[in-house]
Amino acid sequence: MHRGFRRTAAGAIAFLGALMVSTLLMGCKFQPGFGYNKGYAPEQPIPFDHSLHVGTHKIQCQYCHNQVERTKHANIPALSTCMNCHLQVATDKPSIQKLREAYDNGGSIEWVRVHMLPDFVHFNHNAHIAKGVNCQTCHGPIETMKKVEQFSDLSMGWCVNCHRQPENKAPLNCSTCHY
Amino acid sequence: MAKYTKGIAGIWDDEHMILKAARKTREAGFTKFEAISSYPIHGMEEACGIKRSWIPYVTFVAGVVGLTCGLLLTWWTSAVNWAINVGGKPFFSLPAFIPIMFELTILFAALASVGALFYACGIPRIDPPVIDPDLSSHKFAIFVPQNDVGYDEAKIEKMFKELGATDVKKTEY
Amino acid sequence: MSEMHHDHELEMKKALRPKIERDNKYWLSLEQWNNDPEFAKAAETEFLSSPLREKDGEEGGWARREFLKLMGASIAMASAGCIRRPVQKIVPYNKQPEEVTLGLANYYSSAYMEGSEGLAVLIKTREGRPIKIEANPGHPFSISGLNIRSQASLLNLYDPERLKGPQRNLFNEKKTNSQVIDVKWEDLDKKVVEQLKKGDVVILTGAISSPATRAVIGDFAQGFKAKHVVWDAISNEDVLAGQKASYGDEVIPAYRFDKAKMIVSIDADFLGTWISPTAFTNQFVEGRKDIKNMNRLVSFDSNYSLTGANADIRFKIKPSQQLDVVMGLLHEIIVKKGASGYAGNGSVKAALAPFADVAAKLGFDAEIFAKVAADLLANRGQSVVVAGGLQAMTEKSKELQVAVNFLNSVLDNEGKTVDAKGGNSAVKGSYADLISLVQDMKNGKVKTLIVHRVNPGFVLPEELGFADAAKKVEMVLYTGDRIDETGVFADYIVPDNHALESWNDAELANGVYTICQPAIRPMYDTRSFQLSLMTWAYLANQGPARLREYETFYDYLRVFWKSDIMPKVGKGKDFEDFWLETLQKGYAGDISKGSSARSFKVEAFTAIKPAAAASGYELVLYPTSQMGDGSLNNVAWLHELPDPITKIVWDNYVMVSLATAEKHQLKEGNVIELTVGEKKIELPIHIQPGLHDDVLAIAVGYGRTRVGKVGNGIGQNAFALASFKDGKMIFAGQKAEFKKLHKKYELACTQGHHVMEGRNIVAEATLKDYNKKKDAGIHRHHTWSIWSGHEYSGHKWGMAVDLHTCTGCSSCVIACQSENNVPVVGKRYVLEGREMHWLRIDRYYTGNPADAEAVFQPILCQHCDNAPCETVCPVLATVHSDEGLNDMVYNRCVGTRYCANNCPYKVRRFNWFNYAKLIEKPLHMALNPSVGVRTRGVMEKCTFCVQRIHDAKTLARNEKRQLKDGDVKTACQTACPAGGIVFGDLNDPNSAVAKIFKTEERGYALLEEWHAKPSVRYLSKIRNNDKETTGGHDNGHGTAKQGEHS
Amino acid sequence: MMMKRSPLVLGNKTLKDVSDDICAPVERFPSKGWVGLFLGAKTLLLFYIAILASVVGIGIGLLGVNSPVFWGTMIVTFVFWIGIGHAGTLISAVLFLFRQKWRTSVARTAEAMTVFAVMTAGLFPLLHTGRPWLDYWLFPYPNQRGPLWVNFRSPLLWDVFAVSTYATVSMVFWYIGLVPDFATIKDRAKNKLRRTLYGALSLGWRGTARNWSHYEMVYLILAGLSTPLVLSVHTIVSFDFAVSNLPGWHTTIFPPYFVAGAIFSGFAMVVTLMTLVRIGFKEFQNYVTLDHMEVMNKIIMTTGMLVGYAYASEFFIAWYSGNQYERFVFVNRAFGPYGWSYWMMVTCNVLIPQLFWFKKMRRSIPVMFVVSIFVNIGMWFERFVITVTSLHRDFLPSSWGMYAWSWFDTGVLVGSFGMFLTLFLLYLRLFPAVSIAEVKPVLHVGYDEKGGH
Repeated sequence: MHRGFRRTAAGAIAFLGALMVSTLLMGCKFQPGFGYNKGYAPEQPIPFDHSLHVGTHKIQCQYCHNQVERTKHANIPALSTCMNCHLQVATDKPSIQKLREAYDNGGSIEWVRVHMLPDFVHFNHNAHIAKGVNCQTCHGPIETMKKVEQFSDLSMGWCVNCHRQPENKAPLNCSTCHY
Repeated sequence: MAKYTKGIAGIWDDEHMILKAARKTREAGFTKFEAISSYPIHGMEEACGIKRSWIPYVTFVAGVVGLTCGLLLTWWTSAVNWAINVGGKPFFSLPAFIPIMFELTILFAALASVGALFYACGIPRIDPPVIDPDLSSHKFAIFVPQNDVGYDEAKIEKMFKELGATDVKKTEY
Repeated sequence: MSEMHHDHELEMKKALRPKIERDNKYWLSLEQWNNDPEFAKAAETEFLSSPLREKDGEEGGWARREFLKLMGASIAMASAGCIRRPVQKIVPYNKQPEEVTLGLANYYSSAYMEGSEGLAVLIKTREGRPIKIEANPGHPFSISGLNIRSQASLLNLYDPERLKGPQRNLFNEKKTNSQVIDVKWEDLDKKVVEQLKKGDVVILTGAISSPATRAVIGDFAQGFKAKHVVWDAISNEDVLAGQKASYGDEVIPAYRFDKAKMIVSIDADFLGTWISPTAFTNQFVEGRKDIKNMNRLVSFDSNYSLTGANADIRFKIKPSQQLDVVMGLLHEIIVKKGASGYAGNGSVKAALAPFADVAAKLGFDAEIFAKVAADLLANRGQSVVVAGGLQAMTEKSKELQVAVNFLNSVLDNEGKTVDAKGGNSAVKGSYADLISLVQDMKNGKVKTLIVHRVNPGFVLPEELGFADAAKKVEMVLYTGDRIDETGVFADYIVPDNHALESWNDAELANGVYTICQPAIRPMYDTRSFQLSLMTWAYLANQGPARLREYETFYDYLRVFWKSDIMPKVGKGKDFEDFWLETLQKGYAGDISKGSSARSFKVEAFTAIKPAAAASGYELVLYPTSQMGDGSLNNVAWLHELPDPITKIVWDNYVMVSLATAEKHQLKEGNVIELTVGEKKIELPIHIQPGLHDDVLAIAVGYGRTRVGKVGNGIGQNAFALASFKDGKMIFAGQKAEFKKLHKKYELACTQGHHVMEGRNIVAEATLKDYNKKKDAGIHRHHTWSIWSGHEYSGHKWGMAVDLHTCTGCSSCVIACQSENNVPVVGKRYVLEGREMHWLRIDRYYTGNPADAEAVFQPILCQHCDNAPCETVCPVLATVHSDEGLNDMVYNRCVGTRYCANNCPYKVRRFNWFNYAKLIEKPLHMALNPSVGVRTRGVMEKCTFCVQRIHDAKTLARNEKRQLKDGDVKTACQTACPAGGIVFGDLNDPNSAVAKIFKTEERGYALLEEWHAKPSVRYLSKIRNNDKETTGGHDNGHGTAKQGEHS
Repeated sequence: MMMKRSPLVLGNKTLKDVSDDICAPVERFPSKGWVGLFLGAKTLLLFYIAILASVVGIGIGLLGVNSPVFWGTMIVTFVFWIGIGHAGTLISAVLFLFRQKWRTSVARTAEAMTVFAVMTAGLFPLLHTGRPWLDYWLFPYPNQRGPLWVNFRSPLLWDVFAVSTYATVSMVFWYIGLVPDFATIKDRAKNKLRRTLYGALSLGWRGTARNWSHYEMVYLILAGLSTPLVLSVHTIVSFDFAVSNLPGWHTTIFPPYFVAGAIFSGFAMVVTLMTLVRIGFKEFQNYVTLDHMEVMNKIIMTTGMLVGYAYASEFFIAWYSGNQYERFVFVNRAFGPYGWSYWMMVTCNVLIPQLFWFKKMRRSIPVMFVVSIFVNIGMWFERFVITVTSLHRDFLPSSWGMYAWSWFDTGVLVGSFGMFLTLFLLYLRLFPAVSIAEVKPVLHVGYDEKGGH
């Protein structure tokens, strides 16, 4: 057989093989996070410290996010919830006074939203908690965060690759999230 | 391919004469010489003793590779990586994948062949030396590189003249 | 259903509702949209929804400019995909209202009242926002479902053009100008009280079924020596008059269609518009569910009414023949058969004598006509004869009613299927009263006129001179939600709360009471009518104590219930318990039972003289079930809802018969000039099969001029054609002429073709066929596949639609629109075939066109197991879920529209433009936050209410139990008054729907031969006429198992 | 040359003449006529761009597409252009395989037409979607959605592969053919710019015998690959319809029927353009001779009758199938509200080409020009008939409707010609419109061996 022919043939196969392998790797394992808000940790009007409340004082998540077990939303606690403690606790801190003020004249605090999903995507906290998924699984080591940051990239691949695991017995339907 | 070799070239302006000249040059024992024309001349291959092109093999292999790629791509994406129930059809619905496989076969084969052609002809090449601008229009030339066996300018020039070359020039090619 | 707390609480809730700010005006997801902080503010006036109602080309440029504006937005959106999403804020509650759980809906029991119809409803709210009106399942007459307008009234709450506060009209002496300015409540009250003290006060309202409100008005009238005039545009005064003449008491009896085996209706459209159609539909269907001995409905129809369309036997008549029909039947029964005590009564016989050969005179098949009489007789006490509605308000309407009552008495239906005690005594009022009021106004006998939510200025024909009369009144107060055709004459406009904003109560039927809770704090600076009266009484210090001493109507209501209602229906209970229990249940008390037959006054009957045979065209004015009297005319849903019969939207028109059209070479949409007496009107014609050749029928409720941007100038005001003759308003039977004008006007019809072309689409059979073969009329196909198909191990959702009970009322269409945020596109785009309804009702005519019968078929996504749409989508935007749903993923859709081409049922809808952008604030608050609002360029369709499936699962999860049959109810299912839609899990053998799939022989899959394997089964329609057909096709080749699905 | 046949190239040309003649249009200053045409075409193109921009920006609803006719002008015109884009490859590939020497002088232009037609066509499927900026989702590229792939079962996806492959291969084929000629132009070039420009295009080609042998081999291979490809492309385009389950679309005859139609319309367009080229560039009349035109006219007539046969057999099958939906669709095609378009199609495609039975007609430039125009119109209507009339009345009569033609539809249709003509005129100006290297070998055909020189 012709030398040139053998060389090209080999080259072609090698090239195409490499192409496919890299493609599949790119697609399925290694997923660059551009366009996603992973690590997003905006300044909050009140520097609420999860590491203090959850880490040190061991307050249950559901104490503040009290509706998360009943509904799809993990609600931001009402000011009244904060005041349950902060009527007595740390009343001297300026931020607490700010909170107190807002509470007394019936106002509220404008928190900056950290976790955002694209449009037409519905995430149901209730379902996941009922399945025994830890808050930390998606929100990361929240008990160590002084400032809350987005732990997971919340990409579709991230959702799906967890739903996919047979042991999770999670649905893979489009209409599970998209409707 | 980029380096050029010096040599001697004879110019003709008739198809039949250059065919004859090529035959003679070959009989004179030269192997590395090139016959240059503005269009493929019937019978020039055997005149210069050129073997049949090997490109078809590349085409074939590339085609096979394309086919396999098509099959693997469709099968892996729709039956393995994420099997989705589409219209109640089987996950691996081979008949529906055939068009894809076919097109990929053609695409790979065609592009590979052209690639092979470029490789074989050493193109693209930046502004190669031109022996005579009319070679791409209506004249013909035979070029014998100096590294060819029994290269002897005087002899070759004489031979070319005898063969009715309108002009003989030392050049590089 | 928890009780709503007091206003300050509500205020808190509103002020501190969670809100999310977006730094770009363009929104996509409702989660952000419905939290818009400025939801209560007045809407900016850039009116985007105006392309919604463009007539033809002329406003086209306008629409285009609007869309050009949208263009920028959508491009911004396109690029927004790859950049970081805008910063959003979350503002938590100050104090968490305990009944609000973000993302879960609350339901508040209430009632919807309009004219003679009262419905117990549930208001579905999310985060303190009413988003849907649902049926209240626990209803005394076990009413399921709702009517169209009750659901659409939600949009009225969010109507951008509602009054935002009290206003005053600075009239000149002659009251010829109009210059409206805002005023303060204090000033208004001060001026009003001064005026009221002068006396001669008249309160004009519609029929009020709220006892407490009646009490307030009563107290007020007592305090100020005021007169209370009751009048409704669409009243049942003919029935009242007839009842009075026949039995002495002026009451609308309760008709019990559920107890009737034989129903004869003379122009009483009880399935569409007459008295309380929703309840009647329930009853009617009740009598049909057991097919073997189903009831029979015979309709004598002078326009093509919904009742006529559902009749087993339909006779086309003209108004002047109504009386003949009844007398003819009486003649058959009394004279021919002698089957009555009156057979010996000479004067009765004398009265009947002229009606010996009615069938011949009216051109009926004498045999069938006789059979009708025979059937009536055969079902003594189990039949009912009804007549009424605008179509029956002829000069002889009273005689007609008397004759009908006589017929019912003769048939011993009186006291059985016609129940005076159970009737609704709240429904009264007549045009006569109104006219005399107008006279008084003209003669300056009225110093102050308080008009509450009725619209004489629109309804009363010009010649009756309401306009001039109003100008003669010193002060006109108008309490409504907009300055309408009557409001323009008011010196002061006293904005009233929307029904969803205020406490109230209702008497749905004698002895059945319900409390209406507010579901949202008043959005604007408005005050409920009752509170206005109370305030004035308080300021003037006149009237009984209870009227003066309470600050809110809520307090009055409780006191009133304690003193007046509880003794009737809650004896011996503790009031608080009774109150809460009522709020929970949604009603208290029960229909008063045990009424006995009243004795009929024969003299009233014998006085009836035959009318001279009429010739020439007769005018029929009729209300439509979507528009009614036109009070909700500014609700786009109602205009976009195809008329149940004609399927035409955004217009009214003159219906003419095929023969008439042929005679005058009229084509659909030709404009004619119609003349009644001196009055003229220009309208396009619609050629209506099955219409009597001498009838010209026009729908009322259109042609409003001051209702708002949506409703203004849609169609013509047909009320203007009515005329007042010896104490009666004549709506039907007036002589009319018309001449063809050389104008063409395009009517937008949502249905392309009206016959089935011999295709087995709606399977229909007669009762006789059915008794022979249960699946008569169904063409079965043997289908098979070369592979087994996918397994459905978990749930497998499916739906059964019963064409036998479906009356085509279209309530489900509105329910779907409300639940799924289905956009309204407007006439122009309907003309271009871009309507968006996920659920449509197809109406086909069968039989010969001259007297065509109609069949109805709700068409929604069939969620096929072998969905043709899925196979062709290149990007997997529509695929199958393992619960058998045909998912549509808006995010993924690039809009090739191939799926829609490949859908045999054509149920897919495409967003040709950015319709969401056309929703004007605060209408966006009516959107359902659980359902995305689709953007431009994506396909959409019925999802089997997948969001409801999710909600049901959440609830089940919270209650730590499995999903059970009935947990998931689709929107269309809950709204259907005929209970014709059953939804559930096919893999659960005990679910209702699974049973139907397996056992119901009438079940068939639409286009079965295409082997798409739909998850929807239709149950064939059975017509109870005595005909016997082969039932279209008889059984096809092969035998496919019913409900066969992998 | 045993058998005596009329020469392929007239006027006793020498090799030099050939180079001179063919390069002339490229080298001399453009004629007024050309400039005029070009400006016209360019204006039309700009108008076209404006139309497309507003459709993309405002919404596809600007076109007449609606429910039930979800596909309209854009798809119709797409199939129309794709069809035209077939003749080129067929002429150069199939005729090359059949060793039809006469192809040489028309092949180049035919291929150019192919490339431009495919470019014009290619735009439509991209822009007719609801959200064109997401079209890239149709390609199976790895992504962060799981990854979520594409649906290889969808004919539209086959289209993506088929059309892009076809575009690539036909362009390569065309370019490979051009390379030697570029070399010629380069060598003739007077100024530096032309020299570098065409030098780059020619890839430094030197016609050595070895190169020629590889070159001819590859050309043969490409021809061999293009032939099944060109057949597959229109087959797959026809699958867009045939694989759906819509009566009137769901037909097995579609692939051959579409291919025949494609060749038909393709040749018609070649004739249209060639007649124009002959008028515009006199020197080509010796290369594109009446004989060439006549042969193509014969093909037009033949394929025309093939198409006619397809029309007929469609009706027969519809009747024979006994399927009421199928039957209805075809009755509706001929006698329904869109009947006029059907008869338009039949007249233009089946009846008018029958003129070519007469040699006089076959060889008359004006006649063949008019006929070819009619065929083009007819073939557009064929696609219109297939797409619109099948859609507008399908299974459930309730959902029947009409196509809501708007002036945007007209704009899209007319504008697309702007794009095509602009490209084509530029080509005539910048590229050798006849293959120099291919014509030279056949110079002597039809002359006595010696007679030539």
